[in-house]
Amino acid sequence: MDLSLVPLLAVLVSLIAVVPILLSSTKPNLREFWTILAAAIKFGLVLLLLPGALEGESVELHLVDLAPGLPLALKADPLGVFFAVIASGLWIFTSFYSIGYVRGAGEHKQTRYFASFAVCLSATIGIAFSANLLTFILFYEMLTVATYPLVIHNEKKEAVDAGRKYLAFTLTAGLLLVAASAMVYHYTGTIDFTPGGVFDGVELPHTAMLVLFIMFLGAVGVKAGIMPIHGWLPAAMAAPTPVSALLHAVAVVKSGVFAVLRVVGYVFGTDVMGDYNLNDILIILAGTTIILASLIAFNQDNLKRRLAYSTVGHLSYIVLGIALLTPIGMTGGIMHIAAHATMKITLFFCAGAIYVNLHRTEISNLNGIAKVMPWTMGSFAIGSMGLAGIPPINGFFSKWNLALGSLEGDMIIPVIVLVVSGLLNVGYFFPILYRAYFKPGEGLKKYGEASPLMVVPIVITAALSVLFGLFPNLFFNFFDLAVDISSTLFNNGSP
Amino acid sequence: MRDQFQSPIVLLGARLLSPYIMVFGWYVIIHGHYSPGGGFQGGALLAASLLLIRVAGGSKLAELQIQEFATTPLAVIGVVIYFATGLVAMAAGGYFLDYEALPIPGVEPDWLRYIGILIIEVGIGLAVMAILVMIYDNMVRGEDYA
Amino acid sequence: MLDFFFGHYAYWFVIILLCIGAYGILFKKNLIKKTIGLAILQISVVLYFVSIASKWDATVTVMDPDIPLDQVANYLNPLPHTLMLTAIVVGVATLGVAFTLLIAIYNRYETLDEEELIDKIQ
Amino acid sequence: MKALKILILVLFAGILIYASSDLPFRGDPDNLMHAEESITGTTVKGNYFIQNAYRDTRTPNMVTVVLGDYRSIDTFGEQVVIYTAGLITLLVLRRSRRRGK
Amino acid sequence: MIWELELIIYLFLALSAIVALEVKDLLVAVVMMTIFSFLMALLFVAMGAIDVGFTEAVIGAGVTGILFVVVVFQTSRKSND
Amino acid sequence: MIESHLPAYIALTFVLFSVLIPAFGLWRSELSHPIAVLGGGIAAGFSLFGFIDVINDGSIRYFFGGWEPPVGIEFVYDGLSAFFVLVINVVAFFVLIHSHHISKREFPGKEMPYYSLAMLMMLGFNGMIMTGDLFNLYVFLEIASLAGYALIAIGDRPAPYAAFRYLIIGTAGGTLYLLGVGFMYTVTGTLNIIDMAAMLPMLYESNAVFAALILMIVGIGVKAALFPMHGWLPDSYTYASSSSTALIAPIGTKVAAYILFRIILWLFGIEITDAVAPISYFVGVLACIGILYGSIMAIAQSEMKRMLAYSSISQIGYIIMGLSLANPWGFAGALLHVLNHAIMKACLFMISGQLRLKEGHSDISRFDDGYRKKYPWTMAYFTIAAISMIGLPPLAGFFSKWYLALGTIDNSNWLFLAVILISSLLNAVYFFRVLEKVYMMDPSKGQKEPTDAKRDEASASMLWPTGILAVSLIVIGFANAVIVGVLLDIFPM
Repeated sequence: MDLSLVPLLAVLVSLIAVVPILLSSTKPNLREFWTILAAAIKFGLVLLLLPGALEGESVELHLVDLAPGLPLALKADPLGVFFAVIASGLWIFTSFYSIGYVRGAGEHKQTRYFASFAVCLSATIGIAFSANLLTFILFYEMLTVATYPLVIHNEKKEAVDAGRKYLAFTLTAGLLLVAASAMVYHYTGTIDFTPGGVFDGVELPHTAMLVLFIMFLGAVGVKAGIMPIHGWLPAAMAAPTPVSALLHAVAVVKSGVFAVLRVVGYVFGTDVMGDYNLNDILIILAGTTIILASLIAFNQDNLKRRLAYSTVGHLSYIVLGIALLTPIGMTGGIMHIAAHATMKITLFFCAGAIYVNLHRTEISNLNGIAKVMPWTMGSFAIGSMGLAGIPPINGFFSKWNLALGSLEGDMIIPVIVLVVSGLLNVGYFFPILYRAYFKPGEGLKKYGEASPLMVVPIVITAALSVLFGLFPNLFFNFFDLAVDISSTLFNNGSP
Repeated sequence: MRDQFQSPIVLLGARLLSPYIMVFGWYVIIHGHYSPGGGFQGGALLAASLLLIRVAGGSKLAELQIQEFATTPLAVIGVVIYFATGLVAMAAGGYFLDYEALPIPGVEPDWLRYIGILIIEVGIGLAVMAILVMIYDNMVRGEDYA
Repeated sequence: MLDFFFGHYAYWFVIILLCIGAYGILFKKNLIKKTIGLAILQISVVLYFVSIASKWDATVTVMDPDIPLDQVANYLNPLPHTLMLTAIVVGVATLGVAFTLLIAIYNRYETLDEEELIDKIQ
Repeated sequence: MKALKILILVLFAGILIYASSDLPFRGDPDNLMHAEESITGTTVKGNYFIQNAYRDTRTPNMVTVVLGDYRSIDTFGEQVVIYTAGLITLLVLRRSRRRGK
Repeated sequence: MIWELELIIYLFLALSAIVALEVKDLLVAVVMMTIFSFLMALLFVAMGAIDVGFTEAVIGAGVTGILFVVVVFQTSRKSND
Repeated sequence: MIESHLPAYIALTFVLFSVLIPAFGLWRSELSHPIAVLGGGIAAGFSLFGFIDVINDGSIRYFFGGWEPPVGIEFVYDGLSAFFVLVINVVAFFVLIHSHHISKREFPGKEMPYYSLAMLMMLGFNGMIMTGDLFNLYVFLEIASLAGYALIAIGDRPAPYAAFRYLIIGTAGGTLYLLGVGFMYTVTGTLNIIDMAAMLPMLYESNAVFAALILMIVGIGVKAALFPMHGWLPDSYTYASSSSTALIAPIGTKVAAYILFRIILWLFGIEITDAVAPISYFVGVLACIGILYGSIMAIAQSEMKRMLAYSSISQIGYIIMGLSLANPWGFAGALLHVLNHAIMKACLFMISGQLRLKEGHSDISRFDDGYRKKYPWTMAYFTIAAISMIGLPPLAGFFSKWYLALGTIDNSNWLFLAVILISSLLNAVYFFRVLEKVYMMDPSKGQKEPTDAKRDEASASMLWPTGILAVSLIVIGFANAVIVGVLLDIFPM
């Protein structure tokens, strides 16, 4: 079976779905049918690529030349497939959940919402399958633009400000990416993603390499939420909750860390990173971010903002794992992409369900809600315990690998950071659970559980978190895939 | 122009002078091959002879001479004479304005060029005359901006 | 030194006239004065071209049967003269347009003073 | 603003004086534009016009020949410029026929 | 070329240009401008450019002069500088 | 046979139609517009044909009057001029189609001189691009400029004053250019560009040549609105009639930039340009200042046309920056930006004209989300053009910036690179501001519900040209590798 067109189709399917979504703007049921159909098809297409990826094969597709010698090229390599499976899989749940959410909350401009959502997913899959930096930039900017209407969705002043902030950060990042890519092209003559890096045989002065790396860091770090350029992320909490779930669990921030992985592993290469000591910067930034974000999360009373800062911290786990430059650490980082995605999406779904059901957003108002929303809060408990790193949930598994990886690299400080931040995670999640389960609630009589369209996705994602924690190779051989990917990055391209 | 200029003596002088200037203008155009002058100077003289009457006698008298609506077609005709000369040369197989290619039988190439220059000088003269009068007319009448 | 003077004094006068024209454009507030400055600037450039066309002891550009054509030093250079005929016409056309605009401006704002105009527009 | 204008004027005068110091002597028949041959060996326009104008067109006035023949497209452009000026007065000043209604 | 003659014309040229720019009555300025053009035409002829001189006399001193006068009468005659 | 006459055909088409329009227009004024569109279409067809011909068979030199240069005047129709001719004629064709309703509304009864002058302006621009003679260039420059002044003088109440300022500055610039040509002629004895370029390596040490270069750059820089000489542009573009602005803005400054290309890269060559002083770097710095200045001023404007006018100052800076880099990538980027910017600006100014026609104003502070409902297609096209202006892939605007960035890196010119990046951000600020107004409710006005506006789209003759230009931006974005491949062949070194 010829799979060469599959990556393209996987990218295009949701983009094409925009047309019927826009056309059926007056018929909500039909519109959402299109969304779910596109999500299902996309997931199926991505799964087609999975067997090949497990074998370590890549599917390449060259489309038109974007510039002389620089094609618009897609390449479904194992890492891309790994990311695409997560993104497209979780999109299905998000779609169902979105339907329940926007109808429950009575949101306006639902057509724009679903259309932007579809474009976002196309861009995300495009990012996953980009074969070179120029293609990557294309989808990266597309993601920026497509997310903007989602951030400003409710069009209140706060949301508009958040949208502007988001644009300011991400557009600057995009420009830095353009400049940095141009420099890489100038120095090496190629901007294809190559395992082991493109700087093979290119000698650059240390400062030049440092400047280049900092430019890349600024470019991809924004979406990855590395401090001090994380500012847009908590602000973007003004968006509807499914959007937050998508932004903070799947599409945008994961594209950011995915980009970090691409830059470190496929542009600079682990050897160059180590030779020029560039990973130290990354480790320091990531460690600081983890601790600081957890501390800030303590002070947030708004549930979504607390989750946002938790996201900032956990993204840096992944960055830390990448920066350790050890196979096991890298594996842990890659695994944490999946782990964090399932856990954090659960938590955001819960926050949205609470909002739609009870119209409560502050943590201090959540007393006793576990009695009215047992399924939701049960899932919330699983997700938060997972993020704190309690076995057997999948968060523990990736953290364990991260710790092993830092020990493998003879580094002790990352381990301390991990332990401290685990405790901090416990510190800011357990008060929520305590309030929900043990404090008496007020005025909750008339409420019940949220609509099944929302609860079912929540429970499934929570269950996935547990299942992946128990059996890392359960459905898609995720663990093996992560191990394969990280091994290709350390042996100069050959697995 | 304003009415205070309409003095009979000036008008008389202008009417006396105008035909001679006009004749001189045509002479300058035609004789441009042998002496200083040519289409532009001649056209300006022709225009001067017309403007003289207009300045001295006002618009009423001017209408007896060349009426306003006639200036635009005259200008167009002037441009077309020049343009058509070039086009005819082009149609006959030469370059644009290549007078040697003009399809006039029995004339040597150098004399063809002589004739070509003469034709275009007449075109220029006509256009310049018409346009200078046109500019004057439009300027005197002013703008009717609401 | 004297040679240098005879070779260059024409240029210096052209420069003086050019600067007078530029002065009119830059410093005069009245739009008609600006137009006069523009006219001076244009005619000065014409003067420059005409003065470079000259040769010592040469005759005008109409063929004289007594003066052989192959000794080009005997005739002035006709090319700058031709160019300047065109340039003068272009200058006149420009002035005509400027006058047209001046009348239109005066019709609308009843003034041709630049500062008053800017006040009235805002 | 005024200082800026004075600066512009001074700069303008300066660049012109700078240029004029190195211009060829006026009226010198050895100038490149009057010389027998240009430094790359191509025809010098002025000389060609003087020598060939009468032979090519039987017209003694060289300026007329250059204007009407050698550089006829220039003259055509010149005529178009004047034509443009005429149309401009028509456009800007002419009373529009429909406005009265 | 007679350089003494040229020099005198140059001086008058500069003089008339300055007067045309500095005088407050615009009609006078226009007349000075016409004189400027006429002197310029004279200078052209003195330099041997008879065609250019002829044109300048007809256009600069003639047609432009008329148009200038028309403009001054259509607008205002006074100038503040 | 027809190929060898192509340059003349392109220019003469405009002459023909500029006399045909009065000939028919005096009879029936409403015929002017279709005749003008016909003329524009024929010329665009010729230039497309010619461009393909030049790419395949090499450049064409056309000798007017049959006199070979340096005696006569020639039109040089090589890759660069064919490219520019194609860009301006095609864009002008669409703008001419678009201006039908605007001309009926904004200057009724004056269509005949208007369209005739539009033809003459195009003649001037085409002549400037194709001519191989420096003085002939001046003549065409004046034709184009005069027609341009007149087109600008039609419009709002202060339009004649804006046009008069443009006339004074522009004619002074033209005169400086002519003086520069005079110096060049004095030193070299020729006016033909190719002839002169062959002589300059032996003569460039003369002060006069250096001064001539400065005078020519300043004189043409006025027309190109290079930074300190941009003063005329914002007022002119704002007050002029919408159709005039749409016609002049995408074309006028580009042609002037083309002349700078010709002078600096072809006539002098980059070595001689920089022999006495680093002129090209200096021009590049001016362009950079212009980029930042134009972008910042555009942010401060609330009138859409004025905002676009300042944006033009900024965008012309990109083109001239690419010129000053004088390497293949910068050159390709600059030329690609000529194409992109011509299309984008034409599209945006046409949209502002549509809004003026429908709403009576184009004041951004009065835009609201009803516009999206009233003019869905117009606003969609506006979005495409705006995003392209910002430079987001895969739209065309991104790629010109990409090549310019490559060019700056090739020269290790980090200052210019930073300017490109910063100005892109500033572009984003002023375009997203408009998009926000149009696509969202306004929280600052306390608006809670979307306005219930009825659909009231502009007529097809306005919508189609805008749409085609907007879609072509996407096409150029994907096809830019082909275009750049052609452009890199044109580079003279």
